[in-house]
Amino acid sequence: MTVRVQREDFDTGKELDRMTAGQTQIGAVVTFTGLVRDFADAKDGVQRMTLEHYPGMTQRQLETIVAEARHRWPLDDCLVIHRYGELMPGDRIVLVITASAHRQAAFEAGAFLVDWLKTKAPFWKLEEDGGQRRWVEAKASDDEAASRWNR
Amino acid sequence: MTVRVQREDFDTGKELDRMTAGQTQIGAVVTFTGLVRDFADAKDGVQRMTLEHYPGMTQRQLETIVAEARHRWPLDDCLVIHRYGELMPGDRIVLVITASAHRQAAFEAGAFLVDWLKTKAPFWKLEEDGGQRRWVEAKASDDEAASRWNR
Amino acid sequence: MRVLYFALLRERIGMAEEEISPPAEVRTVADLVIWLRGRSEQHDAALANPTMVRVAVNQDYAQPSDAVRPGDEIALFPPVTGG
Amino acid sequence: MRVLYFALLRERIGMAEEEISPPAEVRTVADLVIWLRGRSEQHDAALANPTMVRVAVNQDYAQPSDAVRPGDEIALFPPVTGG
Repeated sequence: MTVRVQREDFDTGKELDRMTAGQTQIGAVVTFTGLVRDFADAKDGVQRMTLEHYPGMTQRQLETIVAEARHRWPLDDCLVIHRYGELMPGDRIVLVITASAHRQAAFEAGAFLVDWLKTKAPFWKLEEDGGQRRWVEAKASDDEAASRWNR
Repeated sequence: MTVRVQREDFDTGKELDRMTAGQTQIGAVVTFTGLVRDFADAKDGVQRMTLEHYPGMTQRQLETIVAEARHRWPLDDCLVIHRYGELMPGDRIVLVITASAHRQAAFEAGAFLVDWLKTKAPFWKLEEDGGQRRWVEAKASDDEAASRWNR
Repeated sequence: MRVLYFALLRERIGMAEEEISPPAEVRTVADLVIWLRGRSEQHDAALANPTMVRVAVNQDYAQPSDAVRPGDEIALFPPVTGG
Repeated sequence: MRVLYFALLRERIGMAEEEISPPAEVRTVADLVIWLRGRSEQHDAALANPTMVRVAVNQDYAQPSDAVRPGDEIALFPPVTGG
């Protein structure tokens, strides 16, 4: 079980291979990769995103939620990587990998962790587009998605 | 949108990179990799699995279900690879990748395709363990998982 | 009419495929399965339990009431276990 | 007591952190936010809308009724937008 908060890019394939190499009890591995999209209301300028975060809290909270996912689902392994700093459209932001004997556990735990990251992980996106800068606003739909796990 | 039925192994990371390279409208990519597990009731012998399939029907049915997934969810891209032939514990069997602007579409379409593969794709697993050979039986739980998409 | 057998059904019947010419009154999938059971003891035993037999006509899943016609590719196999 | 501000709150208040010593009657998160609003016009404007302010005490999410104590690390920030 690994949590990494880093400025550097990551390689999903390499992380996946590292998790499954030599394992014969894992039947299902689900990866979620989040990427920077073109901004919906972009003007003509160069688009750039800056991800600010609260370093101490991020690591601590991510470890807590990974422990919660392990408690809820029978996971063999789990990896969360979240980047911060400057990113361009097409860049990778976040990676969640969940491995289990059973596919439903891998899918559900992956969706749970991503929903949690969207609503609770202390990250803030600043979009820049030529001269314009704009803090991204939180979406009610993300809170709704996360609330389905409160049971 | 690609469907491949093949004897050869695949590289999840490479397929993922190929799908997302140069794309800036994709916000979420979900991969599912299915692996051969140690057999639950294994004896001491070498474990081997042989996947038999119905070649013409497999390709045709996979293309139909991928079209169905695209109809149900806003997918930017989708890839399904299913292997056949001889496999050992730890080997990759199946890969499903779904890419969308929205994470929920990527997760749901991935789970839908995997549930479909388990219950409808014409593949049959033969497990061999030393001198023992055994055709794997279909699981009622797989039919239940697939039935949630009948709406 | 070509009939293909897969996996456990192929092993029990002892062949992967056969060319057949059932009489004209064999009009549906259900008719055909009954007719096939009469071909040998192996056919009869392999196809005895309907919950263990799936049928595809021309590479699409078929229901017992679906029609079968000369020239069709019919496949019989156990419940699938891929993925 | 150390207070950290992030993202839009940091920009509006004009600082990333400050060391404060509120009076003894500031016992809860709710008390502290009210007290902080009195520190400057920027503080007041940035913290005016409670739906736009989240609070963590010692790196855990906190409710308005949760206690704050000397030595705590308090963070104030807008709803998060990671993932």
